[in-house]
Amino acid sequence: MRQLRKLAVAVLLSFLAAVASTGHGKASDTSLEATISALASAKLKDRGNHIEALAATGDAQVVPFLEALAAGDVYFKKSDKTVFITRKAEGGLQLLDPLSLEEGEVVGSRSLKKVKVNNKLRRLVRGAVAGLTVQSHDAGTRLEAANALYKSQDLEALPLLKAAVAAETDETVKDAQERAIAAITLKNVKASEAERLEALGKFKAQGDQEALALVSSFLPQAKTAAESEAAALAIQSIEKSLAMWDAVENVWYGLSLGSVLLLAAIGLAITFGVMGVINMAHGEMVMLGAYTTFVVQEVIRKSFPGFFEFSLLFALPLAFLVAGGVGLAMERGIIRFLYGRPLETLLATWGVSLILQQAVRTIFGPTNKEVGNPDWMSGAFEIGGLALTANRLWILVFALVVFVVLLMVLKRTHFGLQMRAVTQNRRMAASMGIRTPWVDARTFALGSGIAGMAGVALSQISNVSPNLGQTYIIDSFMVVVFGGVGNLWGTLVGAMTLGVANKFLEPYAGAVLAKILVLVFIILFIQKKPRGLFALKGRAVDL
Amino acid sequence: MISRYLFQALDKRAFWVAVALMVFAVLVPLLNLVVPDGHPLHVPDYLVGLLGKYLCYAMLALALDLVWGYCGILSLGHGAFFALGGYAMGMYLMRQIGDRGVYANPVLPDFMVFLNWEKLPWFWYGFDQFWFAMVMVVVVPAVLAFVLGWLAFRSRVTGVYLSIITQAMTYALLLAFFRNDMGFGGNNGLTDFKDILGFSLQSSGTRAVLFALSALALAGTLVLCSLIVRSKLGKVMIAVRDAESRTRFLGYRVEHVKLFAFVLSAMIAGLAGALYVPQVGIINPGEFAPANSIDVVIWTAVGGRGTLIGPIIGAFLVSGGKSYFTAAFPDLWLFALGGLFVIVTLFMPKGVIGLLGQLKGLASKMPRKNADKPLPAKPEAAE
Amino acid sequence: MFQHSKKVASAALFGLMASAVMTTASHAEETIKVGILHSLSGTMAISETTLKDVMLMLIEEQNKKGGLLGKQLEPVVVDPASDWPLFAEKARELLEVHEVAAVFGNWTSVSRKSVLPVFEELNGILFYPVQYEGEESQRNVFYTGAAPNQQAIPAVDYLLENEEVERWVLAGTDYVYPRTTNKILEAYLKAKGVADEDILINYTPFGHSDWQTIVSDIKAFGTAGKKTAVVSTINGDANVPFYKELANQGISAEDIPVVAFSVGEEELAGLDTEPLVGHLAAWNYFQSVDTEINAEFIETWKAFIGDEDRVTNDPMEAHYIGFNMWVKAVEKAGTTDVDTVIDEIIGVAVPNLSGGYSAMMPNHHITKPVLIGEIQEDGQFDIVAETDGLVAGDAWSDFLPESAKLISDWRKPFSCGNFNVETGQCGGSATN
Amino acid sequence: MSLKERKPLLYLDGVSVSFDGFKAINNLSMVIEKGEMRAIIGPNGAGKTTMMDIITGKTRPDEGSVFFEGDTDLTKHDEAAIANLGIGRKFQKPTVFESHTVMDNLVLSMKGKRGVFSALFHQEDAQERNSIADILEIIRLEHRKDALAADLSHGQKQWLEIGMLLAQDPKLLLVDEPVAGMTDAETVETAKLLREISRNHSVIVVEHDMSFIRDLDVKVTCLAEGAVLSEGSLAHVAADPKVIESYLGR
Repeated sequence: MRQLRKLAVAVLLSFLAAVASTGHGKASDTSLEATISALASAKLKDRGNHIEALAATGDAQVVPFLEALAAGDVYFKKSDKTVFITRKAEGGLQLLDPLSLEEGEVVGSRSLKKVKVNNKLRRLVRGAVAGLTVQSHDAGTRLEAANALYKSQDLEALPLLKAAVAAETDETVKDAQERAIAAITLKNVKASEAERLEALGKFKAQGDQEALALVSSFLPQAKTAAESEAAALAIQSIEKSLAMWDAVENVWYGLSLGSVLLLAAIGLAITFGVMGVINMAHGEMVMLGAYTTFVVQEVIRKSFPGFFEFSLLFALPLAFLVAGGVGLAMERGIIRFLYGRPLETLLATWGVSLILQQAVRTIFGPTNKEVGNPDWMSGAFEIGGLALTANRLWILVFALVVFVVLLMVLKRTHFGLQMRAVTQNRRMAASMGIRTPWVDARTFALGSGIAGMAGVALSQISNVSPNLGQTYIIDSFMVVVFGGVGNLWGTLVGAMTLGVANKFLEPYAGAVLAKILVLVFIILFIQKKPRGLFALKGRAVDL
Repeated sequence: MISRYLFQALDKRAFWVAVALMVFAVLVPLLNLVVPDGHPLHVPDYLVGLLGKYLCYAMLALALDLVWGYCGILSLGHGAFFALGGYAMGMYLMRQIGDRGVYANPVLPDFMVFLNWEKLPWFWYGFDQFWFAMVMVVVVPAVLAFVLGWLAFRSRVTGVYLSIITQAMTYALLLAFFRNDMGFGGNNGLTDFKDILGFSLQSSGTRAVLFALSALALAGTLVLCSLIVRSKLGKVMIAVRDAESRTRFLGYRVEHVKLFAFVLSAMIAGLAGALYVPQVGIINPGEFAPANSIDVVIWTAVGGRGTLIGPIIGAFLVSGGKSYFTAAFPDLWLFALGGLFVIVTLFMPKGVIGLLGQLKGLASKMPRKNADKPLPAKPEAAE
Repeated sequence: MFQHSKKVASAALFGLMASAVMTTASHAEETIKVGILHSLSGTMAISETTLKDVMLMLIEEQNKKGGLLGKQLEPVVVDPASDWPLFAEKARELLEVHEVAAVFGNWTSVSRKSVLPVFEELNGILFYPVQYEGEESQRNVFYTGAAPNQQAIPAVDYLLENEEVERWVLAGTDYVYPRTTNKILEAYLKAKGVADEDILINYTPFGHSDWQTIVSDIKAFGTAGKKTAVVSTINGDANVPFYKELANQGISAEDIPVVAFSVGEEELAGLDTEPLVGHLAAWNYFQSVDTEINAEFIETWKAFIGDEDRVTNDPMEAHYIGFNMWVKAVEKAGTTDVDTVIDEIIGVAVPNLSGGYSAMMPNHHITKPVLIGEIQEDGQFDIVAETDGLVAGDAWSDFLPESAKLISDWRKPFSCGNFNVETGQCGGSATN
Repeated sequence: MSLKERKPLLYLDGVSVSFDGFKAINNLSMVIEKGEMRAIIGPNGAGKTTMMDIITGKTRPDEGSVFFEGDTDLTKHDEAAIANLGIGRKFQKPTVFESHTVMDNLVLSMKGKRGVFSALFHQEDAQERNSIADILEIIRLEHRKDALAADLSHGQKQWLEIGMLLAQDPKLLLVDEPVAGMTDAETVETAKLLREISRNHSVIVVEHDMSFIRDLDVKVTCLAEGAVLSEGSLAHVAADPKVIESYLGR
């Protein structure tokens, strides 16, 4: 991951360098250099002025320097206070000239001091870079610049933007630029009424949280009655659409929470639901999956950094094998002696869970481990007023895929048939030549393996620590029992119901009370339907 | 006279253990207070506190055994009753502090003062009276057990479903008591107690008395449970455990029997909690943690469920083991504890008590009628 | 049958008693014992195990220097297993059975509350190394972590001045530390003229893992046109999913900075910090502090633990300071006698790792610099602000009405942890 | 005068019940008089056990009512209440309390108050001891009265269960396949026992064993597909072409 990042930075830098050298001459090099070294030796508080000075030159040559500054890659030598852009290299840091980007020597990091920036300076840099790159050759850079200006609403950038929008050919970029212009227009006291009304209309149509913020902060500054009226109308309309999206958002959050619950519970639906083993070590199987992901990522980071994006794909089968293997060992070593005594399995598996937790603690240490999100698992995109985060979406998809595959395995494969036969009538199945012990072992391994795969997914949103399993075990049992033991569909519906119920309660009751209410709901629900949502009927299902 | 009557009505083992506990109740405080420090027979304060704690655990295990071992109700939420009893006692002890709190507020406990509570919440009223607190110690758990049991047993929720809803109950209470808005001190719980009925909790004497009370309470509970188990009701309970619907067809109200056992057990657990709190000096929501309730199940299973002294032995062995191992092998003790549970379930399905039976059977080469027979199928598990 | 099992039961009991008695009898006089009371299993092991290790390192280093008063120090490690009553039991065991001269331990407030009566009764010494909510000053306890005025208030000041924040989200886990801290901050912010509607307070349960709703609320709150920041008192485990959700919903530090009081280098080690760059933390120490003494400490630590990637953090520094203070006080007193040490340690100053000296104040809190750091890509903090001088820990907050009346001074003959300046009396519990 | 007013011991009136669309009992009506012993036969799935479940309250019918002693509608009561009204049941698979002794099994079954507290403070009296001794004699288990029920043979368990029914002293006994798994000699003995019992109690016996039914020599009802197919003496029923078809046709 780190290497990849470095690579990206390097590519970006060289690209920007190319942009810079073609864009402008190198006339004012000396004054630029002076400003840069003044910036480096200034106090944190005063650095802002120097950044503004750099931006005011309008010289795109400073862009790579500013970018590096924001990224924390600018250092100066302790000895002579000369300023460099740096990048990591063998044996220390590779020095680069801040303007020409010529490579210099590699020095140890102790002889350098970092030119620190804070959020405020980073914001400044972002605005400055945006102003300088609003007419860049690269559409992506222009888009970024326009978005940055939309956020910073820098009045001085208005003429630049207007020039840019006239020359713009790319529709997306043009849109963003117009949006930025509209935002700045609302701030601009010199703008005409017509311009402002147009901007208000634009935000009314945009209808999101940011638009609401812009319009409501504009309202007190409205100069004419028409403006205030338009603003008030826009606020009303935006609030209405936001309320609608709010409900949609709650459903989405609920489904997303439900998918997490489903993933956590689905392995248990096999080991507990189908086999009747009260598997208190289920959470630890999830944990093993998460740690497998960690190990896979470590190996990839160390040896094959290019494959990081695929780390989860490698981790999935491995997690299945690791957790499944441990499950198999558990079944063969312990659980098979306890069939027909489900409450005893509770004790034994609780013991196993303690051992597994401590084993992981001994091997990996007690602290959280870093499991990175590949790029395709990061970030968010918007559908209307709904922001979908990539990791949640993938987890939902993954949970459903696991569910469907598992259902297929149970319904369509020979193994599934044997499994169902054994759970329904062990003796009959045995007399028909099914090796029931082997089926038990494989079933348990399957359930454990699936829990392991769930661990891979959960590692993307939560802590990877020895306590990981404990976080999910109770919720998992609630889901399986609520849905109805022995019924996969029940687990699906149960998980989703609990997820959505929780998320609809949360805004009103708060997170803690919402969870309590859901638990109370489960307790009362079990009174009504003592066998869960999807109770199996008939004589053979007594667990 | 009475003892002879009891001797007949009780399980003999239970009788002797109860007698031993009573001796214990006198002996340990004596060895602690009278025998001088340094004497080989001196029992240090540390050990008095530790054993007192175990006695409360043993009571809790006994309470669980009454419902699990004899009535087939595996409660994974017994810690909740224990904690509620503890909170009732804690609230009394809190009110006892009076104006000796750091903010010297005569009514409000410290944690309410610095979080700007204006006045005492209504449910804290009355807890300045010892008798009221003592009534609440058993009434609150009993009411909770009654409501939950009445709902669950009437709807015939059994087996794992029942276990899971008891777990849900204690988990919900855990979350609720964590909330500061509940007015029970949130995560920190109730602590910093000064004295009970005017006796300082920090004096050896008070602690010795608390120890003696715990031992007597355990002995009393043991006698009570033994009387119940040996009565016809006890037989009905076992009948319910082994064949619930058959019992129903005999005309017994299974839900009433279960409810009785459950409520009584909750009351015993509450009492155990109330004795526990002044001895450890703190009650906090951690006691509601589902893992704690599972611990209780484990004590009972290790000692041998369905016997009255099994849970007592189990509670002492497992918590004693925990005390020892956490000091002797701080990095490895979970392996030992986890291994113990696996071994007990695999090789000692009837717990330590059962193992003793098996050993005895082997030693005399004359198996008792049931000693080497496989355990009767466990119908309660099959529901 | 019944006799048999009874015999075993009583044998087990006697075994237990015997083992305890034997350990009591076997203590030798050649060493000075130091108790280490940190959870090595259970939920808190994640934070506390490191502190056990750092204590072992400090003791080893001290022994290399010839020990203390000519004797070697002997660490006694126990595992209270994140179980609060067990903390009390173990504290009693350390003091009564092992007769340790001082105990270094605890992380959570509840565990400290649980052991307090034990230390009071058996007259022991406890060094508590973690930032906490204050509202306590006990004769037997030395608080080497930050009180709210050594962490929360400077952090808020920084945001007010440097980020010009006008709207505040106070997000915390629902327990005493966040509740108290947020009460204090709320009062402080209002005193600074922040309006009610510009403060959003939110509490979540322990280990909360689904942050979607709350993060989206924060986002909505933050797009009201005023600069917004989040002050996070979210507890350990819940932080990772919280930051992950922040990153995924695209809230960058430049838009809505989050300043946290319980996120340090150890916690960041479990996170991909790239999207978190710029979020803040307030501590009294960062690993990135650029001093010789810190470089040396880090080097020793890495060598001791045998792992180049292990980080250092604020509670470790607190133990470093606390341990050295105790050593110095013992040397000054010439004895490990508890009462003498308690008297001698007040005013003792030892070097801290950020280049200055920390002193033990009469209220049993210490003086420390307050540092504000921004998270960097490498999981370290860039220190962006530092208080001008040292800040003395304030046991009783000035921003809570009842607490403002109290002061603490353990010097003789005053010896009071909660002196009420209005009534002129020393309040209840903390007196001895 | 309607049947209900005539107060027969048991009157099933148009009872139907279905499981997942399968009609287990289909508009079944039947009358048992006081003191009557009735044998119920029928092919597998005819609804015999379901009928017993309905009478004893284990299953609730979808339609119809069951009147006991005239005006008590059993469908409104649960198992325990019905048992206390005086209906005892012996299951197909012998169900005794395995971890209790034979003696305790009978003590538990003895007629008397069933409340929790009356059980708690129950004291065994001479009368109870005598009745139990009598029953032990009837079911021939005196020598094993202190044995655990789990240790009994299959036949002994069947008998113990009958003994438990006797101890309950119900007005109506429902006996489901009492001789399944018994030796011929035991079967004969059981028939004798049941006839003896029927002198003081009303009995409904479900059985497959035709020779046993013949030994009982009572009115026979043949069920098929949840309804009464034929009723009368064994000879009459056995000769009924519908019955023959129903048995052979399956």
